[in-house]
Amino acid sequence: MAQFQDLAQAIAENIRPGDTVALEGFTHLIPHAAAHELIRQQIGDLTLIRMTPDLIYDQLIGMGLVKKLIFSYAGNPGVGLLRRMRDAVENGWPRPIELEEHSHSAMAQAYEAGAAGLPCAIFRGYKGAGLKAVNPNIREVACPFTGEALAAVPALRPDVTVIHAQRANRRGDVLIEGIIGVQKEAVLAAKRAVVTVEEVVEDFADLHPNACVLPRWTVAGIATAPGGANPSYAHGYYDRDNAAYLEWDKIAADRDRFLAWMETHVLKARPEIFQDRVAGLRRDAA
Amino acid sequence: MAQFQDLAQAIAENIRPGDTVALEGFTHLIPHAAAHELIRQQIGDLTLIRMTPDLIYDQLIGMGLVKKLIFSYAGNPGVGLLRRMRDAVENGWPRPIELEEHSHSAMAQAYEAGAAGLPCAIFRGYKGAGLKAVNPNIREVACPFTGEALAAVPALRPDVTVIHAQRANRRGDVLIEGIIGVQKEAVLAAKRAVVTVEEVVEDFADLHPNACVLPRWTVAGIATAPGGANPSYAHGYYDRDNAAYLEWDKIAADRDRFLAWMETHVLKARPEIFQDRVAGLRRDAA
Amino acid sequence: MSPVTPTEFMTIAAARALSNDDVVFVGIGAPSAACNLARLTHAPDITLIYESGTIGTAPEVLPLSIGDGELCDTAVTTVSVPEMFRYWLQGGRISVGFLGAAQIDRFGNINTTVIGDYDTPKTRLPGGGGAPEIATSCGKIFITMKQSRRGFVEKIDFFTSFGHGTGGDDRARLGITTEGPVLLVTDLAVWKPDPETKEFTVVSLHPGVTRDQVQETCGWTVRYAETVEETPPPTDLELTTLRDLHARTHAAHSGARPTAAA
Amino acid sequence: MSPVTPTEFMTIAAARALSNDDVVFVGIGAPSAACNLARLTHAPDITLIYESGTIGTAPEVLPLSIGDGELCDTAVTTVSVPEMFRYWLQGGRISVGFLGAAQIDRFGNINTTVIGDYDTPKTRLPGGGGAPEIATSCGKIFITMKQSRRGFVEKIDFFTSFGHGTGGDDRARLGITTEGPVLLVTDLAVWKPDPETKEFTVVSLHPGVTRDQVQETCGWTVRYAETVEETPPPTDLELTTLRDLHARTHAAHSGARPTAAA
Repeated sequence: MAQFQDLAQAIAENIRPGDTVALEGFTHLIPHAAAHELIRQQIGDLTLIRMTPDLIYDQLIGMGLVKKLIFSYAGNPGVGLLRRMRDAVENGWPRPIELEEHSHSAMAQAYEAGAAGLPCAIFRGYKGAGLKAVNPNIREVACPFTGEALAAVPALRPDVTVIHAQRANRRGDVLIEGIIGVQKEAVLAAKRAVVTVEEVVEDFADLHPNACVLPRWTVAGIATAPGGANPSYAHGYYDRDNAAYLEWDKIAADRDRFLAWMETHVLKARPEIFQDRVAGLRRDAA
Repeated sequence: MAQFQDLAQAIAENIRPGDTVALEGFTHLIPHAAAHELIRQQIGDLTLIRMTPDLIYDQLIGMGLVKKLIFSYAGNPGVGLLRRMRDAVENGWPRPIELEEHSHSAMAQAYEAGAAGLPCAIFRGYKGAGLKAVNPNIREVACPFTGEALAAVPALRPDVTVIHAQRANRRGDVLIEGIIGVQKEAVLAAKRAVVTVEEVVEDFADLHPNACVLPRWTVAGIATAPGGANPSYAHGYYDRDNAAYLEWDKIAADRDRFLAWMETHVLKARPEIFQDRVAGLRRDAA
Repeated sequence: MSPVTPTEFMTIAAARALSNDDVVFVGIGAPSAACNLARLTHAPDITLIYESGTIGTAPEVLPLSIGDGELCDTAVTTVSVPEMFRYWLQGGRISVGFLGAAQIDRFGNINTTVIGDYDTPKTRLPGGGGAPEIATSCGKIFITMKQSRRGFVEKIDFFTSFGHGTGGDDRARLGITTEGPVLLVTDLAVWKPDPETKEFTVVSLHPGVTRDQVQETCGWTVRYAETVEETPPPTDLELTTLRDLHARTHAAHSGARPTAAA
Repeated sequence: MSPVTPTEFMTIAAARALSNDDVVFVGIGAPSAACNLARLTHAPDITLIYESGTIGTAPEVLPLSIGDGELCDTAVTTVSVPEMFRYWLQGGRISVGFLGAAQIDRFGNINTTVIGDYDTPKTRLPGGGGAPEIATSCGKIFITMKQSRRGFVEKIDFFTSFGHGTGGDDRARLGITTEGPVLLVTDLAVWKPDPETKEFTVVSLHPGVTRDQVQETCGWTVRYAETVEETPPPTDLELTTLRDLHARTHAAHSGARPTAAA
């Protein structure tokens, strides 16, 4: 049952060293504030899962907290490569990292299978693809009716899923809207879920009946973190900070510059700074 | 690409004798007007698919148009049995009917597999259940990671799916809201889809971004049929006519009474009568 | 107040077994009266899920079908039916599944499919609907049903859904990890499975009910728990709440407009 | 107007291959400029789908990522990512998939995974994202990419997504029923697969481009179709529309507020 907590407490109580953690968000609603709190608490030896590991995973990897990454596209979307991840893969800095690589379709369906309580996802995919040769977690199953060979991957079942959402109501139900990505599946597939929200409201009056709502009993901890998705965005609250994504390419290009940035903007910072960062990105800010 | 047609034309152009047809709707938005048009056009030898065959399938079966039924719960919801279907199964009147029976979970996942372009659905189900012994389309697959035996059923791929929806816009996109059932899956799993709607509006301005919308290129024919779900209901338009469901139990109890009712209310009727039937059931009618 | 009817007693006794933290799957034909009575009395925060996709619903009147409009109007959210069966039921998110039956045996196996042979049935019943997977995916199963020789049988005609099979560890041997039927509430008694054999045994008799009455309405030789108690009678609050609920429901379904309609 | 750049030429030539009835899957790194140019010129009813779940989107500026807010704001509907990959891509609802590449071979096989060995790569690239299934599930595949010896290689380092394999009926032999790569538009030429061998052959050269230039920027021996035409130059409308789109995009992404923001 959802507990309202502050962010530090929600992270400390739910994520332990060595856990398998999914901080999800498909471009939209990426839980930056929660990831930074995870870095401040130096919770390490993590296996991270995410379809599109971008800046926050680059940061977690660059800070040496990640043992293994399960992913399908590791890039700074629309900008280029993830330079801290590259450094870990190519040079083992600051530590070597194990990779389990899939396609988007496989990851999406593996989260779906996790949410659906299944041990594996079965789908039409990976035909002629090279990943089959390098990832032993890609196997085949024959359709018992047609004989067709279908691809199979294990269901994703994180210990903890962390997401950012627009809002919770006072009972603890959570609303996600706009580009909803795989967040519902990632939460339902996980043993525990931590949610940061832009705000807590009295109720969800007049909400569309089919909007994406996670009932309070699917969530462990809820922390209010206004602006907590920045430089990603929260539909209806503030825009994506595209300039920050372009800037990250330069910051991450150099180990020292990266470490200095992390020291200033993460290690010595507090969750409250996110609110200031998005002030100029709100639609009503002009 | 969606064509706006009148109901008779939409049915005549899309449904042929011998087709496999799903007229879907889970209690809500059941396409009664379309089913009655199908009966008037006497399109027979049909294989009907539906999770919850209720009044309209009782009527189609009682009129002798159905060769086979694929289903998971054949009842008058909250009232009792389907007496015309019982008569066909128990006494072969007006013709014998072949049954392929599943659980709800199997049917829902089989539609889902159809929409997802897969040959079969694989799920955790039917453990200890008797249907496995009487339905050769229930098989098993071993998870290639855990070895667990999972149930498998063939994907449902109707020739035609028929649904009733709240509205279309002028481009032909279709909106379904409230209890959305398996309609999206049934439409995407089908070769062709016919949709009846309460009304056609200019556009879907201010619609919630995650509402259930079928883009115009997933639908073959759209016909306006106000009240077309009655005695089922259309969320936001009119209520369920529970009294009519209770009444059906009496009508269907007797072959002659059934035939007389069909003659008056279906064979000699026109789609326009549905609008009158729901007049007293609209929320603003009081 | 008029005397408590056996059906009222059954509904109230079943409602008491539900708690505030339960997430209950209310399948077709299941006693949604009991679930909603619990919500309106001792378990206001209970989560009721109908297989039509409505999660956390709180109807003012009892739905006639499992997909009445008010279930959606009052729900926390309404999802598609495939999602309901995949993420919520199969995903293991439901603590209690409620089932009814046409036939039941001493091990809580249930038949709602056919009376007689499957291919040439004496009576074709509606079928299982959600029951086969409700019976195996929910944390535990509650069953409510009126006792009769026709319904409480030595051997059911069809295994629509699996209870405890032939007893003992039959569920575990099929790879089922959930508890299965843990409670059977009838118009005469409350039954629970024996911890070892898993056969349903009477743990309490409703006030005034005799052991003879229980046996006369049951097709197998009834066993009793070591201590058999008297089921506590309904409180005034329980009975008034249930009767008000039924009165509102009757008015709504007979064609009168729901009072909550705006 | 300033002269057409090679990149502009490539985008415009690719846009022309799209039609009003197409349903296009615009994957990560794919030329959404070409797709949106088609929409803003000759194919106003084209359906653009981004893998973030936005169906039928019509952005005013080009998204930086595949999940920018404007894609959702202007979409017919926005679905979850699992639904996008299951119902829409795998379900066979997409007519054209658009892919880019770090490396490509003569049969349209693509690498965006690693340069060098997979386990000890010289360069770790982002990976395939949606590409492995885009390549096999969409009706046909269009590829746009600038020519270079580094990118147009005899042998790709990793098979991120399958094109025509080693040519001929390789796709069919793997059970793939879709057409695969049917068009490759570069900054120098338009290529289409030979009907028999499936090797990409040049069917038209952009104005002023020589065969030597094409060969110098390609790691295999270039083959030409029997008739090689000159790619028709951009029209004023195409060029103006593309440049306006880029200007709006640049202004929005450099920190200025989107003009459409209300």
